[in-house]
Amino acid sequence: MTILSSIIHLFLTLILSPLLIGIINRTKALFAGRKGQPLLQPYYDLIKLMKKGSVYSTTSTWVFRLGPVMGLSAVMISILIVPSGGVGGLLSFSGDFVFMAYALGLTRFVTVIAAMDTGSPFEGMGASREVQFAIIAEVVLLLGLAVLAIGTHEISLSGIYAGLWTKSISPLGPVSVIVAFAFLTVLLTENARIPVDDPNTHLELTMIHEVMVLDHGGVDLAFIQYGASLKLWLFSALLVGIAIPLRTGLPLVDVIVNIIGILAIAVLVGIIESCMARLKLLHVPQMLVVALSVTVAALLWILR
Amino acid sequence: MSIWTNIFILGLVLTDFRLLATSRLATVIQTTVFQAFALSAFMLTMADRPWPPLLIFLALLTLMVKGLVLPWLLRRAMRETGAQREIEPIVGYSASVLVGIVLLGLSFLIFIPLKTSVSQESAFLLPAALFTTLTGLMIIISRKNALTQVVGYLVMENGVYAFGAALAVEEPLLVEMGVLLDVFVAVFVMGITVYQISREFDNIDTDRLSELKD
Amino acid sequence: MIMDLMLASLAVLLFGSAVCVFAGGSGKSASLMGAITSVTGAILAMGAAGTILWTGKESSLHVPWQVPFGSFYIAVDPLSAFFIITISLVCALAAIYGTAYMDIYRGKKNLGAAWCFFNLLFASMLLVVLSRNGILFLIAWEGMSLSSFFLVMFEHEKAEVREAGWVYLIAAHVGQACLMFLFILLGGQNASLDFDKFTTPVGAAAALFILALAGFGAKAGFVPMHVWLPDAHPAAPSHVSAVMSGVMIKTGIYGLVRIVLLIGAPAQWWGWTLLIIGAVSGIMGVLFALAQHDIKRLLAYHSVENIGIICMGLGLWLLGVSINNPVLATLGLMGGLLHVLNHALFKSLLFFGAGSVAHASGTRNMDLLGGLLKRMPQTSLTFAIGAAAICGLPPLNGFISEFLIYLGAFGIVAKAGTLGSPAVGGLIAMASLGLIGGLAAACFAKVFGIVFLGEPRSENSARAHEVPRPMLFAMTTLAALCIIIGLAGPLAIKLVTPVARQLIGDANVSETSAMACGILWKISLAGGVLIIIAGVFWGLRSILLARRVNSTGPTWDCGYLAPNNRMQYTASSFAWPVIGMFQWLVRPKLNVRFTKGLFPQHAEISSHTDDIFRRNLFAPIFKLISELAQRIHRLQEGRNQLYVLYIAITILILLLVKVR
Amino acid sequence: MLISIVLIPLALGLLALVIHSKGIRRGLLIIGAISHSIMTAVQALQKTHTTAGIWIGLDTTGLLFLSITSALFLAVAIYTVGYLGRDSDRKVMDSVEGFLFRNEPEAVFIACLLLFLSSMSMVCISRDMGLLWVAVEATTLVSAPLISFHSHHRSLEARWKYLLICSVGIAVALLGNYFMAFAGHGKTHLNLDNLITGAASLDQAWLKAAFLMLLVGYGTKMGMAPMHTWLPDAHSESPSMVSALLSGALLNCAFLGIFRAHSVLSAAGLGSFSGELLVFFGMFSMAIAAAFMIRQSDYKRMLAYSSIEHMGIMALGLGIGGLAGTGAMLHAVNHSLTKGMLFLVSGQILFTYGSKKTDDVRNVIKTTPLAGILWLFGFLAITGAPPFSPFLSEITILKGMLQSGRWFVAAGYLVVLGVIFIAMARIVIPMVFGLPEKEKPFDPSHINQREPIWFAGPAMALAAVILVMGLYIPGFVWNFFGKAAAMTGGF
Repeated sequence: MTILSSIIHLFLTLILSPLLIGIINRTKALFAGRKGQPLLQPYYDLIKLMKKGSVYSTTSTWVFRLGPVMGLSAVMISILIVPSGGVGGLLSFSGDFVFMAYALGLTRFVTVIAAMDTGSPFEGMGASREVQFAIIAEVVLLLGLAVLAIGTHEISLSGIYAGLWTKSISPLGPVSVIVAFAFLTVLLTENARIPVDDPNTHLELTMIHEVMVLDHGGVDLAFIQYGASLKLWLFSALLVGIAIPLRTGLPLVDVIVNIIGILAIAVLVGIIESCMARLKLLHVPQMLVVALSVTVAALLWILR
Repeated sequence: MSIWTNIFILGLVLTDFRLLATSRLATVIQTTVFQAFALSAFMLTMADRPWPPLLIFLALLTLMVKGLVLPWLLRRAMRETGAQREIEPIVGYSASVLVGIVLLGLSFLIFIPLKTSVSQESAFLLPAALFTTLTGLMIIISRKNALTQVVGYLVMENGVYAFGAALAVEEPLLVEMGVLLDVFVAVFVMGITVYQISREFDNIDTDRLSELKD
Repeated sequence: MIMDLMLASLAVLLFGSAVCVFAGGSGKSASLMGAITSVTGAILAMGAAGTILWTGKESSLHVPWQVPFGSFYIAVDPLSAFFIITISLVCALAAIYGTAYMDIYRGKKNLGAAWCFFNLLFASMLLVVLSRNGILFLIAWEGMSLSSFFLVMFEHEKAEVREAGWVYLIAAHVGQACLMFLFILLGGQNASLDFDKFTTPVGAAAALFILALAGFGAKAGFVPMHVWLPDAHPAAPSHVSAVMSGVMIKTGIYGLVRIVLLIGAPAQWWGWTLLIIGAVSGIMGVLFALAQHDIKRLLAYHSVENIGIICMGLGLWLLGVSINNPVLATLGLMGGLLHVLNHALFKSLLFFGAGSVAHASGTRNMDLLGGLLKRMPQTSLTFAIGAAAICGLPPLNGFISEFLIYLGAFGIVAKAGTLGSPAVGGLIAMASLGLIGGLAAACFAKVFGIVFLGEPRSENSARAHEVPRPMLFAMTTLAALCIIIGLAGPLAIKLVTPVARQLIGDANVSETSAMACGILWKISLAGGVLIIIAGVFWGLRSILLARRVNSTGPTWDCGYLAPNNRMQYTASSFAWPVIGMFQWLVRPKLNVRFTKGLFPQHAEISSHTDDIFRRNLFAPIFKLISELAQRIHRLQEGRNQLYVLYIAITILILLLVKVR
Repeated sequence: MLISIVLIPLALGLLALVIHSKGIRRGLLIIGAISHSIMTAVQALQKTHTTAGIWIGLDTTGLLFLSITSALFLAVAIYTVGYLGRDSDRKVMDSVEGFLFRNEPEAVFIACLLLFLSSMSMVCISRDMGLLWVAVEATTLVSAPLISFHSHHRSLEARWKYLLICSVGIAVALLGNYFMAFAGHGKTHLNLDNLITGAASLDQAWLKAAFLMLLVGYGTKMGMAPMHTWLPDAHSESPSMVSALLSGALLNCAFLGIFRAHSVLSAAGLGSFSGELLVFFGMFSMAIAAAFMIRQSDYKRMLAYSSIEHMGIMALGLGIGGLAGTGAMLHAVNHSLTKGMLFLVSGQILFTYGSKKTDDVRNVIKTTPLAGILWLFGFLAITGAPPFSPFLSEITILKGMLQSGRWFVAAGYLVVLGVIFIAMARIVIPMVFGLPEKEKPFDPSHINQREPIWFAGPAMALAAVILVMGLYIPGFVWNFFGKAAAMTGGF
């Protein structure tokens, strides 16, 4: 039953993840008083992109072509690990979140070098910023998971999330709130959302993620965008697991609750994007350091 | 006997002060002759009569080497190098005498813990000998004329020899004579060196001899 | 049998070094002889060591040797065997690489001497891990230092090389002095300095540990004793850099482990010390690496980083042993040791790559390179694998060893505890590893992106060409090994399990090892799946593109019409934001000349990062000592009078004070 | 006959003064060296040690120092013959200031060398403190002319300083002898065996005073700080082979004097008193030497300060005693041979580059490869790097220290050794490697010529010995050192 739920969850993840982007855009449109694009627009985009041919820079090499493929594959591997609330991921072992973090690191690495393969100064700039922010975000993620590990005495992601309801961390306790905040920060950073990055900006000099994929087109871009939506789903799932620690014991119910939660996170992101302006680039590290500090505070709290 | 010993020892101390106080090279050399006399005299005064012939021989030898040959050598060197007077000394003459007094005091101080059965004749012998040694060092330290420094060495050697003289009765005399020979050769070699220096530098001011340094 | 093989290996190497001296100063024969003997020696040594690791037994040889306190006492146990394999593997490949690499120096340099020292370096490293006698160890240790010193001085006409050699020699010797002290303390009242006769004097364990830390740390490159490393490693020819960075500094790790074993039961603070040193070395190493412009210097700093990671693993080991937590101990030790092997593999691969780049382009300054991937495809591919491996990215070998350390750290963290408990140690290890991982990824994105991708930034890289076959062979082999270990983690664990069994000596090792194996199988599975998914997507992409119009054109220039190669992002600009975040630690210097006037002629900006430990710690100490010495020099001011005064004062003082 | 070991060089030396033929004179030098070596070997092979009355005799310690002297002299003699053949009579250009000077007469030089050997042998075989003193003084007097063989104002200055300071020192040592006589109430002969067997009856206060004076006196000659001041000047200005002898043989002789005094005090139960003083002065010498080696601009002076350092090490080892004492004896051998080789090499470098300034010397490894390699190896050896023999002696001394629980002394010893290594590396490495930094006109004919065999032979022989001794010290040799370090008078 559990495994079946896991498979269902995986299946739903693969299908539903582009929807998150749609929801975010719709929410933003709502806030802006526009009608906005269809909820399924990201799917249309993906299909359209798949049908396109390619234009490659003469500077670029196999690195540029391999980047999106590897990036997407690594995200997919990470998805296998992520639990859905109390329902474990398909792949689960002690320390699996380290593997997940590093697989995401692989995604970032190949995206960055693919960007640098074009020789474009703008893409180099974006790559530079991407790695800069990721450095702290990764530590925040790991420390946040350490807090949860301490609380649950588990060292696999599925174990941790399964244990969140029954074990010592009370869902309303200060620690989980802090970790949730930290994870939200990581989510916004890793997925290039406002206030870290504005996916809709039109000035290359201010972009981070978007500028890295300036030269990508066609099926490559489709891979990248699909990968991005999966990554958003992944972080949302991590967040929801803490924020809604509902463990009914009925795996399917858990999965569904969790998915609803993830969609709610998308709305939340949309609201944040509507309410906040993008931070100055120089201030992004400060925000991350704040997240890091509160995580360390949470650690101290729990270690006491 | 004891009186005579003390008189000669006092003479030794007084000559030391004279050495410290004088600026003329000729006077300095002359004073060493007095020292040689004092040395060989109290060497005899300390032994019981009749004096052993070997001791007499040693006393005479001392007088000859330290009182005759070496002064002659030094005077000769003085003439050759044309250095009559001490150049501006590093420590002035009156200051030297004052330092001398301090050194004399220290010499007495040093021998407080050192008691000996030898030469009980004079409580002054050992401090005086040490004082002479220190005077020699003082002369080397405070004077700039290379020849004066050689004399300083000789004086120092006299002081050391005075200790030996105190022991001369028992110590194998052969070594005493070896010592004497060595002093003679040392002064001789130094004299040659001073002579060569005066040829090379046209004078024997040791300020010129301070090129090698770090 | 085992010892016969080892002796044969040493003999072949020494014979090789002797032959090389006489094989003609410039000829190909020196290279050939040197490489053949190195490879033969390596095969013999690996055969012996492999048997030991397989059987888990120990083999030794004790021959009396007429030297005070000395004996020719060598032995191979699993710990030695593991290091022998690492050393031999890298040295053999370096020798093969060197045959082609040294060609450019033919006729200009005495290659015979270089190969002689290379073989000596190899032999002395083997002897270091073999020897079980203090004197023999010290001689081997010095042989290692000196032969590598001569290799560092290979291009001694360059001033910076001479400076590097000097600093290296000093560091080596300071370490050696600590080791002398250490061994003799351990020797106690014994007439022999054989390891098995060592006893820890009562109450001296702490001093011994600190001495070992200083002595071996200077070789391994623990911060702040790493200052020689970023100078010396780049100065040597690249295959030597690979050996130095890949395995020679690991002898420091070996020594530390060996001595800790000999001292006896570790105290808890030893583990903490190693952990903190490891964390600091790791973070500082990678930060400084990020700030470098010279590719080999950058790699050298990465060695400091990786030594830090290894050191953290060892720290967890000692912590685990001292709190009687065999799981933590085993995982820390296995992770640390496996990282020794892994780092040896990818670091020598990267140094080979850097050497090839320098060989092909004539420069090591990354801001002058670019676009090499098209000109040196195979080098680039292997370099990319090495770069990903050193960042610890799955599914490559770097991840496996770092993962073991993570696993140990998280294991102890999840056990919870209070502040000051070992859980904090786990947290430190974990957080530092995370930070190091991110920084390393940034750094290698920079190296690979700037050097191999984009367009050439200067004539040097535009003219570059692929390197000769022996060099490619060495690099490809290493890259393949990186992938194999990455995908077959459980097999790699088998290499270090006998060592862990020897060191921790507990049935728990097998249990933990089996547990780790199980997890690593899943990681291998994930890695395999990753590759399969990637294959599927690549296929999908090919199918989709096959039916479409595929064209090429210039890079999208965002509307600017006259881009040129010099407008590409540079290594310095890529790294600057990260460096900026940590400038309170790294203290980079920015040299800016802004434009002036209505018609600006010239503007420039450049960055430069000194090693702060060198600048703010060692340089002031050296200056202080030097100034003090200059002051003392005045004592010898030339006048005899003063000199005699010294004598007189000495006499007076002694007589007045000492006669009582 | 034991005394022949003194008399034959003496006779040959006097003969050299009167012989006119250059060839025969130089032959005399070689004959002297070889015959001395043979006689020493014969003495060494005799199972029973010789005594000849109360004055002379050869104990293990004496034999050790005699052997060192003999071996080094042989190497130096061969070098000297070649050296004199190269520039004995021609006018030589001074390397520092560029004026021409003439060397002193070769006859005097060779005679003094042989007399020097004779007097040093006398030091080694004397069994009487008085005779020992006479012999040490004699070494000063006959070696003085050697220092100013290159007869110019700097060498004269060095000779003057050497003479004056050493004479003062020796006078102080004489004082020490007399004090020792006083300790025996004026009734004990200063014969060593007498002193040691009757040590219990000696007056302790006087004995202490005697030791102080002997320490200062022979310490001056040995180059112990702060009485070392003559040493760098004399070593840097004298011809290289003379420096080698001064450093490798003469300093040892003075050390032997201190050793004898120390053994008397040990026998009298004052071993810790004299030992502590030796430790203090040893450390002090090492520290002072280290300070002067930092940024030393003259490489011969650097070697001279290194000698001071090593004398300090030997004093330290002797002071600690036990195993460290054995180490000190071993170190005497190692230091002499290594330093002798280094001075010979420095002579070759000086000849090639015409400068004693380290800054003028670059890339020796290319210009004169053998000298370059030996210079580098010598540097490593003298700073105690394995596998050269000084390493073994230094580590023996260290072990001796730690076995007697002197942790802080050991730590200080290692720190100073470290500083010295750094300082010397700073000087030696740029000399051996690299390219000339500034153009200095020097005689191009000197460059790229093959190193002459009379240089290569002795230097390489010495290097081979220190390498072999670094890897192999047979048990009986080791016992020999242990015996030599014994405080019992050595028989």
